[in-house]
Amino acid sequence: MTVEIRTQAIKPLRNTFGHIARRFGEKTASRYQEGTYDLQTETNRHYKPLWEPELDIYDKRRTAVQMKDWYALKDPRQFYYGSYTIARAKQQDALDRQMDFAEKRELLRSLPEAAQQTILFALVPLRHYEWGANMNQCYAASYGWGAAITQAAMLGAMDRLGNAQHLSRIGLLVDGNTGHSLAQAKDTWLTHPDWQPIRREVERSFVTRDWFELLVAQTLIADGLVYPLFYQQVDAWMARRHGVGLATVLDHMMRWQDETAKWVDAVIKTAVAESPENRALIQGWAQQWRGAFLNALSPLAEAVMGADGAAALAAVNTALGARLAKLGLEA
Amino acid sequence: MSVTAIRPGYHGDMKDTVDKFHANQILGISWDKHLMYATPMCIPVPPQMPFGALVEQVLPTLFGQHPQFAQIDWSKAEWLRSDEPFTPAFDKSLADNGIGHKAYIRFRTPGLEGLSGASI
Amino acid sequence: MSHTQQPVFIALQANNDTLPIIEAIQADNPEAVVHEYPAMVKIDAPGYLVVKRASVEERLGRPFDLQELQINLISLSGSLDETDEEFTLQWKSA
Amino acid sequence: MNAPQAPQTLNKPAKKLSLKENYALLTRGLGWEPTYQDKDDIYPKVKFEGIKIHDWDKWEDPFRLTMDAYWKYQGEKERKLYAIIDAFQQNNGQHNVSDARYLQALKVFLNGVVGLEYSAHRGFNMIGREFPGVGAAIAAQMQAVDELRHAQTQIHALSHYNKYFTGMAEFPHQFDRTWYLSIPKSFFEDAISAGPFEYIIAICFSFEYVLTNLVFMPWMSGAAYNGDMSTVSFGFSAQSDEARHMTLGIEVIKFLLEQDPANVPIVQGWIDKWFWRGYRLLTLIAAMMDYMLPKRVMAWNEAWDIYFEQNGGALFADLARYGIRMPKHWEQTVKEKEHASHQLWCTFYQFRHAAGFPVWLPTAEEMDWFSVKYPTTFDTYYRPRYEYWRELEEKGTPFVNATLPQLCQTCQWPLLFTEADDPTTICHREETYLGDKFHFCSDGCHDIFRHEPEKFVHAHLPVHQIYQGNYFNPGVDPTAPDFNPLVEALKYMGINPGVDGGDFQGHIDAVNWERWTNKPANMHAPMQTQPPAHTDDRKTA
Repeated sequence: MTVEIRTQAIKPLRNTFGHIARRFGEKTASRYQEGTYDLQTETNRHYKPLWEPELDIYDKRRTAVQMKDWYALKDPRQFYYGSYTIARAKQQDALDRQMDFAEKRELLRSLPEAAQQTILFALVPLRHYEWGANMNQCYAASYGWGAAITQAAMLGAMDRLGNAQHLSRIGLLVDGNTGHSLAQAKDTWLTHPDWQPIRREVERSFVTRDWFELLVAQTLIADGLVYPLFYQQVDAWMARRHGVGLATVLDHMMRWQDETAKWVDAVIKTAVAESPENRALIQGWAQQWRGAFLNALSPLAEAVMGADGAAALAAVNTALGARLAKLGLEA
Repeated sequence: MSVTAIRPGYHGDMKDTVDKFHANQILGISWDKHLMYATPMCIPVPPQMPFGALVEQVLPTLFGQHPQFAQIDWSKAEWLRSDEPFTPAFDKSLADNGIGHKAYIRFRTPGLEGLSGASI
Repeated sequence: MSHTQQPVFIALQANNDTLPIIEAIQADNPEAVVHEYPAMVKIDAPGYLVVKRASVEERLGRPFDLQELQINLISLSGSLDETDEEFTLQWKSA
Repeated sequence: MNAPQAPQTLNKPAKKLSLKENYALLTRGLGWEPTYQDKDDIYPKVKFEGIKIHDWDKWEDPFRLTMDAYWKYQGEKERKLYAIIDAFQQNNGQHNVSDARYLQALKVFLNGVVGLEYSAHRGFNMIGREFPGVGAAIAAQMQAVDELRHAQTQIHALSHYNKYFTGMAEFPHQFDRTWYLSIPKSFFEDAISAGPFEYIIAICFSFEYVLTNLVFMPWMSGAAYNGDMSTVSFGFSAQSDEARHMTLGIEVIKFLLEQDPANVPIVQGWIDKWFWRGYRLLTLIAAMMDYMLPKRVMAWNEAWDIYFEQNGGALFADLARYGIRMPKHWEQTVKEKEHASHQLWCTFYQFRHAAGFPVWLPTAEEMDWFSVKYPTTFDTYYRPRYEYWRELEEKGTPFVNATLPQLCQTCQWPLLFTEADDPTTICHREETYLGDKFHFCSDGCHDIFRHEPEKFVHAHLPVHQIYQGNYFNPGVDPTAPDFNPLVEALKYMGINPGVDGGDFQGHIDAVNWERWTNKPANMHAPMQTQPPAHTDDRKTA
């Protein structure tokens, strides 16, 4: 085709969009950059929200944190919808194979009853915790400012739904697809005394109005304690007693958390470094929620791991402290 | 009917009140059956401008390119204000002619109904 | 099943993957009319249209999950019901 | 450990779950009735609109997607789509489209639609959080990320065009500021500033179910016909998500209507409002289909007949059992379908110097096509106007309207539509509220204002903003002697005066197109840039 031959030599007039070039220079930009930066409308708003007339539809005042440029809160994974979805499809494919293997070999159903009871008591109720996390990330994605942070928060919200459904599948692996495990786990979540403190904190997060505080509470503090406690400490505790059958299906959760923590840490670190005011705010939130979740998890750790519970939780808390210190917060 | 909002007292800002137009008011204006001008126009005008000045000085800048414009006999033109017929006093101001901020006037020119029988 | 004669439709991308699906739809819905547009095939039917997993599999020669329709679906009209066996569009009578 | 006893089902063979059972187990029951906080504090926005929901579990998601299936199928769609976009870019597919006029439609799409998709994303995030029912919230969340997908795939598909042609480089800036883009912007901000139920009726039902087929089916098929495999790929791929959304739209409406009879009049009011809002917005698509696709698949009036009158008619016949009727003023749309695209193109033509893309008069070949497609209107009302304008162009005195238009307070279009039964008289409606006058393009827009004047007074009308002196860039001194408010307003809108808009003849895109492809910029006309210096871009009939 003559056209194609001719066009090989044609130099483009510009390499990217104007707003991208102003940020990163007049050069070819990545799909993450073109698909993310300056995507949220900034000005010339038309109507006052019927649901919050005191503020604008998008409004920086929905958090006390202040940023000169909210797009500084970028995602180090550079997830836009396409790269995110393709990555998750691939991971899900691998996970499906693990789950399939676990089902065929009855890895969970062949565990002793006590081990199964631990799974149903300690892990399956966390599907409700994940649903709560979904709601909270969705909140940040709704009321946050700028496509960089809200995009990552929303893709994360979908991850939380996926995690909730994965935990549900673990329950179904145990109960042979009857769904009894899910009913039991919900009852545990709603009524078991050792689970009530954490449910209380999750419900408190639902009425937290500052979306950045909520991100700190959920993704940095709560997840920073819950994930290593259950998917490392409990997982290891179970492996010592009953072998690694459970680990084959639980491994996914901690991998997910390790990946997501890269985003969380980048966001928090950047916001903390922006100003002493931001640092003080985030420090206050981190401290307050950390105390609350530690207290809430304490009876649960003990209920699951008995005498080992307190040490496990302490180890998790120490690790969180080290992580906070790296982000510019108090350990 | 009125709006249903989360709390009583919901009200948007009045974005286009006259105080925001630097001593001008704005006026919507349309020449019926002359769809070469596919939309009515909106212009800022001082409220004290005599109606005659609007016709003689402003309208030529809006519609002067139309070949029928020069043929208009203004004494026969018919005027509508808020889509109701009215008779303007050319020597009086827009304000005194009841043409306030964000008024909308139309004029018709009997015998001059656009070009090609197609209201161009 | 009672349904009205109000039109329903399904539109699929015109490509190699959708050929067996379109054939299956034609076989299972004798009243359906196939319209070809650039890059798109739109199939109209009076009141009711079904895509059957078994019919697609017969033509495809491999297992087919009806959720795979998502990949090449462009649009549809009508009230949808999806089971493991059938993907049904219809307008229900009052 | 004091956990309750496990049920005695262990080690019976695992049951095979059907699609419905699997979805139900993995989705239902994730939420719970809170006891530590008041439910109204957790979900503060679901009551004020007056919609009564008694049982959220009655919500049905017919596609029953769990996240694993969602990732699987969406991941597959994304892989296919980006493979096509990559191939398109490697082959410089931008030079294989029908002609350089087609590119102008892409500008409207990028500048006007990407912002809509992103707003839709944010709106669905909100209802994904605010709906207390898990099934409904998940459906909204999946739609939320789908809408993000649409914004991004559109940017990525059109990114390559931006490298070669003008008027696409500032799309977020233009969406916030350009006068004709306040139409899509205000549409979506109207929806997103409403309560969650109105939002979902507005977008899922009125817009997506009733109207988006018009955008994505005939228009995208047209893109394919014009050789744009990049756009058609994102278009069809997006519409397959829309198919899910539309299905959701139907389920939403049935759910609301079945939950409580008191919901019916509220929902009908929203259908009336949002049908009209969406219909007015689609005038843009009408003009793009009829005027900006050099090779055409169908005319706007045919598309309206198929996708609204027939399909919409079937839908409303189905909803009649709930006491829902066709949207108010729908009859007027049937009359207007013979005019709307032409009236908007005339408007763009007269304001072409203030547009972000060049405008042209239809060629003789195209006017003949319009005569066939619009037998009752085109030759009577529009052909003579184009022919007169053509005459003025040939005389060297082309027509330009240098004054700003009167805008509709609701839809924000200039008052460009005529009375439904008199295509020679511009339709104008007026309302006085709190001492100020407000103007409308139609009874539909007038009705919408009268229901919510408290909301619509806040509309940001670009023409009024220019006259208030608010439209110039930072650093520009409006008191300087050489300050030209209209030129500065164009710059503020992200339009490069004298470059982006104006006449297609001689436009930089047309010139570059011919230089690069050796094909005419207008496929129905000779080359603009080749000797002899005969610049008549018409094909002689």
